[in-house]
Amino acid sequence: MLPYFTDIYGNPSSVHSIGRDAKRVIDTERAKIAEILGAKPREIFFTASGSEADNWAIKGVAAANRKKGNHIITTSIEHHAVLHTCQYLERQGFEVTYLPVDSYGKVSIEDVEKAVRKDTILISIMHANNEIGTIQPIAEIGELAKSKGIPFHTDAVQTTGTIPVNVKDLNVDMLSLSAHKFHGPKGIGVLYARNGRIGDNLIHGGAQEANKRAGTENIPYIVGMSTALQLAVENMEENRKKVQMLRDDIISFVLNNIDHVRLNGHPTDRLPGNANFSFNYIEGESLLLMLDMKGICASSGSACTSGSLDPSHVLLAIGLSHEVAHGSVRFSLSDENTQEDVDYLKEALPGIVKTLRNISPLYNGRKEGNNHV
Amino acid sequence: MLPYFTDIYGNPSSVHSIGRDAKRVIDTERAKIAEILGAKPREIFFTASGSEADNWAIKGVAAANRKKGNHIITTSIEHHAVLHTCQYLERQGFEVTYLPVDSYGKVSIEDVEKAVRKDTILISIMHANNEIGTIQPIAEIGELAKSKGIPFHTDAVQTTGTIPVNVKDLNVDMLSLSAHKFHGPKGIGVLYARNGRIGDNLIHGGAQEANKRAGTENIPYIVGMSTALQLAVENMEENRKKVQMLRDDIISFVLNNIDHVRLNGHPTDRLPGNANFSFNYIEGESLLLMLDMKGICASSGSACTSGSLDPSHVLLAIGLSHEVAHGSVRFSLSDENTQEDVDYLKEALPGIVKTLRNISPLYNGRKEGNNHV
Amino acid sequence: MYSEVVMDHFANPRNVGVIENPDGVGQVGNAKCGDIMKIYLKIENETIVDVKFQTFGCAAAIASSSMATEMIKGKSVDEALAITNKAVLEALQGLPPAKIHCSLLAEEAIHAAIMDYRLKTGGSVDNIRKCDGCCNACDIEHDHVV
Amino acid sequence: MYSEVVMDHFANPRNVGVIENPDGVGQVGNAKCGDIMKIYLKIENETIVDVKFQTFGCAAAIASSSMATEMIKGKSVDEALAITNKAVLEALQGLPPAKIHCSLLAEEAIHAAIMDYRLKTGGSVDNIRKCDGCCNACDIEHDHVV
Ligand SMILES: Cc1ncc(COP(=O)(O)O)c(C=O)c1O
Ligand SMILES: Cc1ncc(COP(=O)(O)O)c(C=O)c1O
Repeated sequence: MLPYFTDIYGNPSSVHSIGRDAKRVIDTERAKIAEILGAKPREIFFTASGSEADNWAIKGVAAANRKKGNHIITTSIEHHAVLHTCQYLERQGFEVTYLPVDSYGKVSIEDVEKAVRKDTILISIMHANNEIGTIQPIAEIGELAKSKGIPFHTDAVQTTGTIPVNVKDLNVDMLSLSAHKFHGPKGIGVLYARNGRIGDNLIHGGAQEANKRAGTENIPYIVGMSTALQLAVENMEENRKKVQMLRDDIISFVLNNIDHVRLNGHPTDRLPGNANFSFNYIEGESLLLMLDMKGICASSGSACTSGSLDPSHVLLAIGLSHEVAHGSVRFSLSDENTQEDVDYLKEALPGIVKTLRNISPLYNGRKEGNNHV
Repeated sequence: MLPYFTDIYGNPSSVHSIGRDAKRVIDTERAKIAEILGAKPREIFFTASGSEADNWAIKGVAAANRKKGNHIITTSIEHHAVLHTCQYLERQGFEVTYLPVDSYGKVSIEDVEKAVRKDTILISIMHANNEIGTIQPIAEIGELAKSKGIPFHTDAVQTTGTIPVNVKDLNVDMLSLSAHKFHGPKGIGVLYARNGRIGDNLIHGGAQEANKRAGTENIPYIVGMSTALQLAVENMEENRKKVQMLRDDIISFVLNNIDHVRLNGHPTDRLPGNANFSFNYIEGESLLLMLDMKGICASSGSACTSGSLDPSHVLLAIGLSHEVAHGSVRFSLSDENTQEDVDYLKEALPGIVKTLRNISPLYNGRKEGNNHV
Repeated sequence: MYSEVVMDHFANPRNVGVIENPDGVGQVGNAKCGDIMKIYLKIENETIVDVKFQTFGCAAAIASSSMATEMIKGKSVDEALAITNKAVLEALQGLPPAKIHCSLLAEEAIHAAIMDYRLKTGGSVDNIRKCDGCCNACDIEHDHVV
Repeated sequence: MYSEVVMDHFANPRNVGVIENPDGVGQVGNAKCGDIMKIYLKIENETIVDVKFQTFGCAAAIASSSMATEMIKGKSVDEALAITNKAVLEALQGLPPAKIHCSLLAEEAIHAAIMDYRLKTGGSVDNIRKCDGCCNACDIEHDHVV
């Protein structure tokens, strides 16, 4: 029972001994995460989310390079954390090129190269898409960016902990990740920045994170994220194989047993746990809710936009019509799923699709030869 | 054991049932916090820190009002989360007036009024200072701001949970708070905004927090913060009395038993747990470390700047010379401190001060009539 | 998110189907908006003796169709025209703000089906709305309760 | 943050005090910088037979003074001049980056005290630095190891 006359008990930025212990914990976890990513500890910056990391990377470079140029290259299928940030910057006078993708959701390197201008200050392209799972050729784009001398950021929120993510192999200058995607806590993330070089701060204030990101550190979540990442990486190969097998089982079942259905995303370059389908003639939310009533949780659109009524920008970008996009549902498998889960889904899904199609005037219209889709 | 084919298990923004439960938890806690602050639920926005809340309030208003005006009023004793944000905005072309304070650390309302210009878009003045504890006349400044039609933000990180903080009584349009100052978790805070009106987003992306602050919600910390605030408010009067008594015991002991010492901050309008002294002729970090070696944790400067060698901007702003500022130490008491703690401090402090003064050439210089201070 | 009544009408929708040779049929909405509602009426002596619907849309759209068809079954045509989306909303114990347009869609589908009936039978179409019910698709200022 | 050696020399500083009628005395730094170091020398036959110091400053400054005075005690004046801040740093098992200037301060204080001795005794001042050791206060480019 010793007296602590301080409101900064355990505040890692303070000089006293408890603060120093806290700082040591942070540094240890920072080093562990760095090693997993192929980075140096001083290149790892803790944030409170993947969204914050994306915003910081993009707005930071934009604000710091305004005089040098005002052109940013990204894609039309980024997560809203990137897309809405870029749209905001457009309102602030920046110019943004949103690269198209092919019907599998892939960006072409030629398109990236053609989009580069003298005043391009940043390229930001996601590693894998959260809705359709398509994995982009990040290493090749990174090489191109390097040859042009343009900083390259990737949103690796969907891939970190799931498939190998090494900043050197990927040729990236900045990379965002979020702990809750690999069973870590919700509310913590990382921005990796080569040589610790980011643009302007997003959050100014105290000297935390090498003066680059103010705010008292969230040590429990830093430890939680680091531990979760460690575990995810240790079991990555095993989990990847298992999850991919379950995913492929769902995909081949759906494609072989349900009519008028489309697999969205790339057939092979896709996240191991992602299966995204468009069921023609029915609407996704209804399908979701019927699955939910059977205890099966899936998602339509992306989690963040499910409050909205517009169909997913990603599905529109791969060329789906509005009506087909509306009928899309994503099954995201993790290592916690089992063959039993998959069998249960295979049991339930055809009947639900049939029920909803029976209610649908589009499906019946189709049968009458009056095809709306 | 039901199958969840989704990576958004429990993601409160999603439509399925688990997501809905999570959303309900957030809304419940939001309403509880709102009630305590005298606000409406839709005026409460969760952030990952007090720093983020400060940055968001100030940068948001600045970015959104660039065309209307570019003048901001704040004080010279703000926390770095406000000060460094304002300095950043100056580099971006904004003009900032840093109001002086008197020797007690008080801002004068006349100074605020004189600083107001046609193009003033924001006034940001902290409720109580984190180093010297001085409480500002926020309600009066708020009235002035209202009469001039200028949005008024206060950093209430130090006061929330410690003394009454009611947004209506304080006449503020925006208010920042941080959970760890009232025994809540580190890494969660709130920005209050009257009628939900903030300037531009700081973190763009998903639709969380009414589309105003993207990032998957940190539910455990939201619940932790709400519970901690509830407890702090329930016990506020009792704790305030107890803590204030301990503080006053330390203050009168130090002033009566140690020579060449000064109490920093206002004698009465100060945080109940703040006791900040300048011990002439010695240096604060040494004093801190000697206290630490006896198991007493205190702080010098502010926690965030203790990595730096410059003396606190707050102590310089109240008129201390660099040398006296260097010899300042803060004791921050909470309801967890006891009379025993205080007695232990009273036992240890005079000897430590004496030891360090004996090593000091300034103290000996003084005795020889060669007074450096 | 949804009331128990909505969930019941979504999970067990009443009056799903098609009426062969209907006296009136109306379709509103479009697939781009994410909602299509089609209503079939069997009318005898100005009384709605049978009604069926088909809906492409979210749970709120399906439940609104089901509830609205229940509400007009056995009513006179004029009584049916007097049923507003507000009444449907109330019967459903409310809908989330983003879904209120679905109740409007149900009102519009009824009006469209009755319009078809009136045009076929030469009756007055004065008290029938002509909006297609897709909120994003039309620029008409609505005086509905939304 | 600090090595055990630093903590030991801070908690139990060697050679604290004043030498009456010293052969050399030097003071560097200033209170504005947060560090002042004053060193007193007793010198016999070019040998430092006694040394005392007084320091206003952080733990690193106090430990650096203590260590530096230990290192020059019993040494010849020229040997003392050859002791750089790097040697002090090493003896202390390092200092945090922000505190390295404290070891420099110790080197400078020794130089200043020896300068005083040389000026009093008419010796050469060629190999003595004249920096006051306060890093923010002078614009000299240092070739010290920092
Ligand atoms: C007055 C004041 N404002 C802002 C902050 C920053 O809070 P946080 O550490 O939650 O970012 C602090 C805490 O250190 C503070 O005392
Ligand atoms: C690709 C991608 N980027 C960014 C995010 C945002 O992450 P967070 O919720 O941690 O802000 C997500 C998660 O929803 C994502 O899938």
